[in-house]
Amino acid sequence: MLELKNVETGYGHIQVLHDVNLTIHAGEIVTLIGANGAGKSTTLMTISGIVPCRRGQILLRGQEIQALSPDKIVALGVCQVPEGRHIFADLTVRENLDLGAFLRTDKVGIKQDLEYVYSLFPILAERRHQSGGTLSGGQQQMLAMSRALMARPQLLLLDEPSMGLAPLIITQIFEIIKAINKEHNTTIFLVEQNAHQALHIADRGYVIENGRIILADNADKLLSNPDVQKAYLGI
Amino acid sequence: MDYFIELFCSGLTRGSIYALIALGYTMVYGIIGLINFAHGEIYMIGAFTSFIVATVLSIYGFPLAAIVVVAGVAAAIWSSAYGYTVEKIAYKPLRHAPRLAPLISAIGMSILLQNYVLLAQTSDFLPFPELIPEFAFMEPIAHIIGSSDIVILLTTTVVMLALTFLIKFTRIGKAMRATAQDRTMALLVGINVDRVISATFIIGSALAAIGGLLIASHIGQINFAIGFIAGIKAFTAAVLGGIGSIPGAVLGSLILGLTESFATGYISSDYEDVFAFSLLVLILIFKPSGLLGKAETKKV
Amino acid sequence: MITVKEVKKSLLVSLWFVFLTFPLMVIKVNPYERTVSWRWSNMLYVAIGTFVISLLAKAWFVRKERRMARQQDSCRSRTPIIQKILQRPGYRYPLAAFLLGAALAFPQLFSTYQANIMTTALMYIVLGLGLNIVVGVAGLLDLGYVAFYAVGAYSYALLNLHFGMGFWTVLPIGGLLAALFGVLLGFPVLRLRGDYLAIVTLGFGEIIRLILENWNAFSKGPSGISNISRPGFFGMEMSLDQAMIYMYYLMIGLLLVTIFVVNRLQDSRLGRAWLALREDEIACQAMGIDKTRTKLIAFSLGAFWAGLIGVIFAAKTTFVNPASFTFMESAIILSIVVLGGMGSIVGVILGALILVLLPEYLRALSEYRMLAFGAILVAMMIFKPEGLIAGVRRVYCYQGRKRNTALKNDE
Amino acid sequence: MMNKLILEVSGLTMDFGGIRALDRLDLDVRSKEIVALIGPNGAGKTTFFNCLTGIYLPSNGDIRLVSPQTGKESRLNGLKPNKITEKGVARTFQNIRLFSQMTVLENVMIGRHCRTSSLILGAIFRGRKTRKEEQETIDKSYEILEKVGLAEQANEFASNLSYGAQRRLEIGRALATEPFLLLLDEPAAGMNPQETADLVSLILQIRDEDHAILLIEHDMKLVMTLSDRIFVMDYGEKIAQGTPAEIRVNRAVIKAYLGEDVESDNA
Amino acid sequence: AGNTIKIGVAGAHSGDLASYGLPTVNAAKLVVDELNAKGGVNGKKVELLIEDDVCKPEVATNSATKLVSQGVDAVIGHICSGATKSALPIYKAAGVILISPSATNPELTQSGDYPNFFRTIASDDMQARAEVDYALNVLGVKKIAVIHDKGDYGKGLAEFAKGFIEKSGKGDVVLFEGVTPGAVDYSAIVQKIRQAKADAVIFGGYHPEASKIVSMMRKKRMDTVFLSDDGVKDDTFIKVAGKDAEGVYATGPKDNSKNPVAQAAIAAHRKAYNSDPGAFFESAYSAALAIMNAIEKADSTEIAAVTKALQTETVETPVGNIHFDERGDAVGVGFAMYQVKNGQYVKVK
Ligand SMILES: Nc1ncnc2c1ncn2[C@@H]1O[C@H](COP(=O)(O)OP(=O)(O)OP(=O)(O)O)[C@@H](O)[C@H]1O
Ligand SMILES: Nc1ncnc2c1ncn2[C@@H]1O[C@H](COP(=O)(O)OP(=O)(O)OP(=O)(O)O)[C@@H](O)[C@H]1O
Ligand SMILES: [Mg+2]
Ligand SMILES: [Mg+2]
Repeated sequence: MLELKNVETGYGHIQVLHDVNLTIHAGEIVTLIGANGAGKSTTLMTISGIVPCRRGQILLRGQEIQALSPDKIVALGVCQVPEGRHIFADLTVRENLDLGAFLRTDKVGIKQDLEYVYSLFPILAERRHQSGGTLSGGQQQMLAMSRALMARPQLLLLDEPSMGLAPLIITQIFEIIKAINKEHNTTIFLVEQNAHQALHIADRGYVIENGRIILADNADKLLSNPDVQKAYLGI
Repeated sequence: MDYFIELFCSGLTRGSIYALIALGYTMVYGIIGLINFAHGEIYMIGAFTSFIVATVLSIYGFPLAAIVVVAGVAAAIWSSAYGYTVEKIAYKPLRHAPRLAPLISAIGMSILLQNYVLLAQTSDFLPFPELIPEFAFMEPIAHIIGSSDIVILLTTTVVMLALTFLIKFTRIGKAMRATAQDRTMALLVGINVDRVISATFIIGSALAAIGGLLIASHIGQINFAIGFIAGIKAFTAAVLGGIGSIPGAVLGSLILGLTESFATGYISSDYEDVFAFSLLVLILIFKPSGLLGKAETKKV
Repeated sequence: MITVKEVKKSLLVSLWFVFLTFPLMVIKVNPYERTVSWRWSNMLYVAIGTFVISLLAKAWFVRKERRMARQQDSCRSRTPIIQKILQRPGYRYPLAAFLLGAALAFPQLFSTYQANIMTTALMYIVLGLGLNIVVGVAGLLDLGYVAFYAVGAYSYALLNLHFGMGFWTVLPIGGLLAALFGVLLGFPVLRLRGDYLAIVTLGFGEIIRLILENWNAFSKGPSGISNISRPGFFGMEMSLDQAMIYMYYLMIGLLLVTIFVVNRLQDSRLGRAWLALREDEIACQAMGIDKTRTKLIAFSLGAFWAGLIGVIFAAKTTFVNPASFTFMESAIILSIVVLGGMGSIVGVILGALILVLLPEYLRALSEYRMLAFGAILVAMMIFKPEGLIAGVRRVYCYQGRKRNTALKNDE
Repeated sequence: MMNKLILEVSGLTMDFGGIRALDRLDLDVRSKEIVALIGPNGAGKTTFFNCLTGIYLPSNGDIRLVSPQTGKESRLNGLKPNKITEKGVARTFQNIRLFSQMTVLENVMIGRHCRTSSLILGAIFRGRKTRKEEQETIDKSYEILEKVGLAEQANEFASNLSYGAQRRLEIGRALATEPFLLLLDEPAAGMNPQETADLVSLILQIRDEDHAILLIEHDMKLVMTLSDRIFVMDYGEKIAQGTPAEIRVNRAVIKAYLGEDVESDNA
Repeated sequence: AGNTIKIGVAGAHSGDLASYGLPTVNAAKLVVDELNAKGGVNGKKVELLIEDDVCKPEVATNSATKLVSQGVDAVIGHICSGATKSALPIYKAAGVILISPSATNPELTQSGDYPNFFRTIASDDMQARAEVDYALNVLGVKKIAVIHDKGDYGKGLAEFAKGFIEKSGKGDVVLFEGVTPGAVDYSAIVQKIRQAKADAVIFGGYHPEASKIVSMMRKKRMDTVFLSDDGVKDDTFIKVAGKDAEGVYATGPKDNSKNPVAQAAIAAHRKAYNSDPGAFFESAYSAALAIMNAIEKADSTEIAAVTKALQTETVETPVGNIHFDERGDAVGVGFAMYQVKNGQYVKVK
């Protein structure tokens, strides 16, 4: 589905990603783990076209997308829940959700999906007229997730979806991720600090360090890899 | 009482004039957070373009109705084109620059455009053709309100309603609000931010052009420097109403216009601007985000 | 290095400008005689001019990108040469000494006229440094700075007129009065956020000017106050030339004091608080910084300098009227700060020299002067958005640690 | 061991329009104690911090602070944030709010602001007192940086730090204000296990230096190992209170917050 | 000094007031070219040094210093009163005579502060006097609204007019106010004029505001008499205000169209620049003639000698046969009242 070939990016004078190669097959859950500042978020932003790709290729279903503008990439079915949630603070919850479906035109489908996300997170239905900026951190995370789902993505990029959430909700979020993957057959690329749980639900995983992919393997193999255990699982 | 009504009407006219310009300010500010000092110049260019087109057409003997329509459309087209170009040249490259850089670039643009029109045309005042005729049925109240005042009032009302509808309910309106809030996220939900910003400039500039045409024909003369004062006043009005808010811009403009009118009528025109600016200071002290502006969401 | 694609693009740009400038550049109507003249030749000039400019701009951006790429490969961030020089004490002091020497010798080397122009430039430098405290360091966008300048100028003009008070007496009074005005205005409005503050200060600037213009009994209105005395020097009689040169040295002196003070302020507890306030007010408050008070200090300090220069302005022109204190003046001073590089003293000095001397030397362009000025302002911002010189962050050294390590070694 | 009471909150209520974010909340903190505040997302924990530090004005209720050194008692309601900090309460933020364009050291030096006093004249003339004060500020700030493990990066821009380091810097900056009560809002969010472990020892060290700590956190492992007492909130109300052992088995807490399998997941 | 006589020409040559300053440059060039063609003054060539002051006081001091440092012998200019006031002390200290074609502020001559100042235009108070006399004595109006544009020139004039009306006892000032130049709409002030039931408006200021106010008054169906000054006695006013301009009175320099010197000067301008001369051309031409004549008669550029020559030697100029009184005002120039009739200013009795 998605393939990164020798991708290099950076900000200004700093190069962040070095020669990154990644493959994600349709229907998979793939996770990317790594320390703070390793370049995980940057990888996602590069895929979405926000951070320009300096060298290398990004292929979506075989089509080169690294030169496309972000809105074109979204139109191809790649959605992201960015780090820091990026809620439209002055818009209501409902309006935030509508914006998620910005590129869609099927009114019926949008309505169905709205019901769907409200059923996933009832608190959002309750707060639909509250402005997004005043939600609590966890509520915002739910809203950000829902907004991405409203676009019916084929490839969903999740940047630390469990950050700042209560334990109960974390469990729930990971279940929802699994559910989306199963029910809607959405391919998921998951960036997580919570490596433990991420690897539990993922099919495969990559480990990134200082902007370089240093490990790539099946999720359960990574779970039992002693280096990974030591560095990312706290065992 | 008559005197009061007279002053009220002239205040309304003045306020509506400000409103047409203030709307453009507010839209641009709302979306890229920039005080677009060149907006007054866009309005001036609108007035000039309509002056040129109207005069040419009247020289070639076109009927008045055709002149009004063509001049209006031409003014809107060219003003929008200028607005679009100014954004591309002076603001777009500065999207990621420090906050004040675009402000200075806007001031530079304002100086540049003024002098461009001065050199391309003339420094003299020019008589603007009377495009809005005095209607016969208005004769009994002509001393209170003229037909151009009525046209200005109507236009402002219609424009405000249309704009509010556009922002609240249309796709592009939603895209504008999203872009205003968080540009990165707007990109991530698939909004073409560049196009939305351009659209904002185009709409705002077209409004300014319509304002230019109406005001110039109301006052009867134009020159290259008319944009500056009108621009400052309109901006004040936009802030008064709560910058970023469409109804706020109109409300602020009307209040400003009425204040100036009553201050002139009952106190002294020497200090009309002092009253206007003092009112601004007072209102902002008690409502720091303007009359209809959203209070800053302070979630920590 | 210029490809066909770029040429094509430039062609499109030039076509667009032909369209854009068509009504204003090509048509000229004479509404009195009812004639229209079509100036087609202008169209050609526009086409050629924009084509060339567009190509040049493209080339510049291409070069910039290449340079960035190259630097990235070498993995080294590049500091401008001036900055490098400034950071090295070995160069810094000789350079400063040289500049000071040149400044002192200037009136001897050039005509009084040149010295006079330089005095104006020096005044703007100090104004810029004053506003820099407010805008550059504390991050308060003040569009009505000229109001305080007017307060200073008029306090000297009026005190001199009515009470015959001398320059040296009024100099501090003017500064303090302006600072007082700063406090009076700042107190209610400083809690406004960014651009609201900007418009309120702009309004305040206009209010001051309008009052000066309309209140004849107080300020003599638009006709202004003339025959203001020039500064004295221990009662010495001076010819005009001497007076001007004296003025020049006085400004040099004031500039040195200003640089010294501003530099120290920036490097102090207060300066740090200003910088922090510029970034995050809530975090600042949580760190125990009194937001209002700290802002007020910045605001009134900026006003103080404007007041000082106001007094000097009145003494230099010997005439003041409200027309000298328009919004444009505030805009120019603000441009000096932003253009030079916010928060940087050297930047402000460069910015002021450019913006004040530029119009003087653009005189050759006669009627195109202001057009060029506007264009240069835009171009400088596009090509150097952070300003000419960015502020340099001081590196603090830690004495305690050396002591600690020394102790450890002893043990 | 019954330490001195330093913070006593009673009946604290906070309304936002129609939403009641805090509902008659009672809470107390004693000196040298680590107290955790937990609860589902949107329970009102951050709002509680904001009321405590003067960023929000509570609609109702009482916040009383007693200084352990002087024993002086004061009411915090309605005080400005900076006054509260001066009284000895410092905080970190859930969304990092560092001065990102300033250096690491300067960030900490800002924290010293309320414990120093030089003003304009001091800055200009730089008398002996000012110089001494300034040097002290630098030295103390360095000490704090060493404590939080950032001395090496002292002259880097705060924005160039890694996420975990930024969190630690926030704590350091708060410590610089010499608080006796430190409020930490999700200090471990976004940290990996290694960094979390470092954080735990840092917090313990701070506690041992006579600071009381009030902590919001979703990382149960950290909460359970660190805290002396735990308060649990839901919908603005306190639903439970007790030692970690008590909370772990509290039915209401498990239902509202922990979920059944908390042990296994946060292994 | 040296073999040439250096004459400075200072005024607004760029910016929005350029149209008032540039005609002076043309006038000076014409006079000097003609002189030089005839062999100069007392055998010395005359050289012009032209400086732009954009009508700003602070810039004017710079241009003045520049001229002085270049060693000028006399200066024609400055154009605006404010700029003139700030520049005068510099010329005074350098012993340079200034002769202005357009600075009308009364203080310049009446205060006695500027012995080196002369002008070929009547001062504002004379003009105000003419307006008031005409309104009270010829038109016989009683209630007068005095309006101005808050500017140096307009407000000064308005204040004199107000003073004269009050002193005369023949009429009342029912309104005295300033309008903001460039405002988008003047209906409020016009309503106020109506409310004050004024028979006449005396306006001090320039033509753009005058035409806006007149048009607005006519739009509001008011036929109040409108009197103004030489800032309005400009054909542009009639062109811009159109039919609303009919009947408006304005004072202006005495009609010189029959004066052969004026005719020759205008003809020379047409020949040289292929266009009609602009504002203050005639008084600038006169100023140039007067100063050159004085230097020639004094056979020196010493200030005392030239001053004496200016005061004693009468010279034929486009504005009449003039010399200067001891304060510096030209004797022999005067004002006349004009009225717009059929789209043209016509002198009235
Ligand atoms: N906008 C930016 N400008 C400059 N540098 C940046 C920017 N964003 C990130 N960086 C740098 O790029 C590097 C990688 O950052 P990135 O955010 O991708 O890390 P991450 O793996 O997502 O870390 P985290 O777990 O903290 O989210 C870091 O060194 C960071 O400092
Ligand atoms: N300024 C505000 N205006 C309106 N509602 C607010 C505001 N601040 C907070 N709230 C509401 O108060 C409630 C509590 O929010 P708070 O941020 O305190 O939650 P929290 O317990 O910190 O949650 P989390 O663990 O997710 O950070 C939420 O429902 C939120 O929407
Ligand atoms: Mg990240
Ligand atoms: Mg929270």
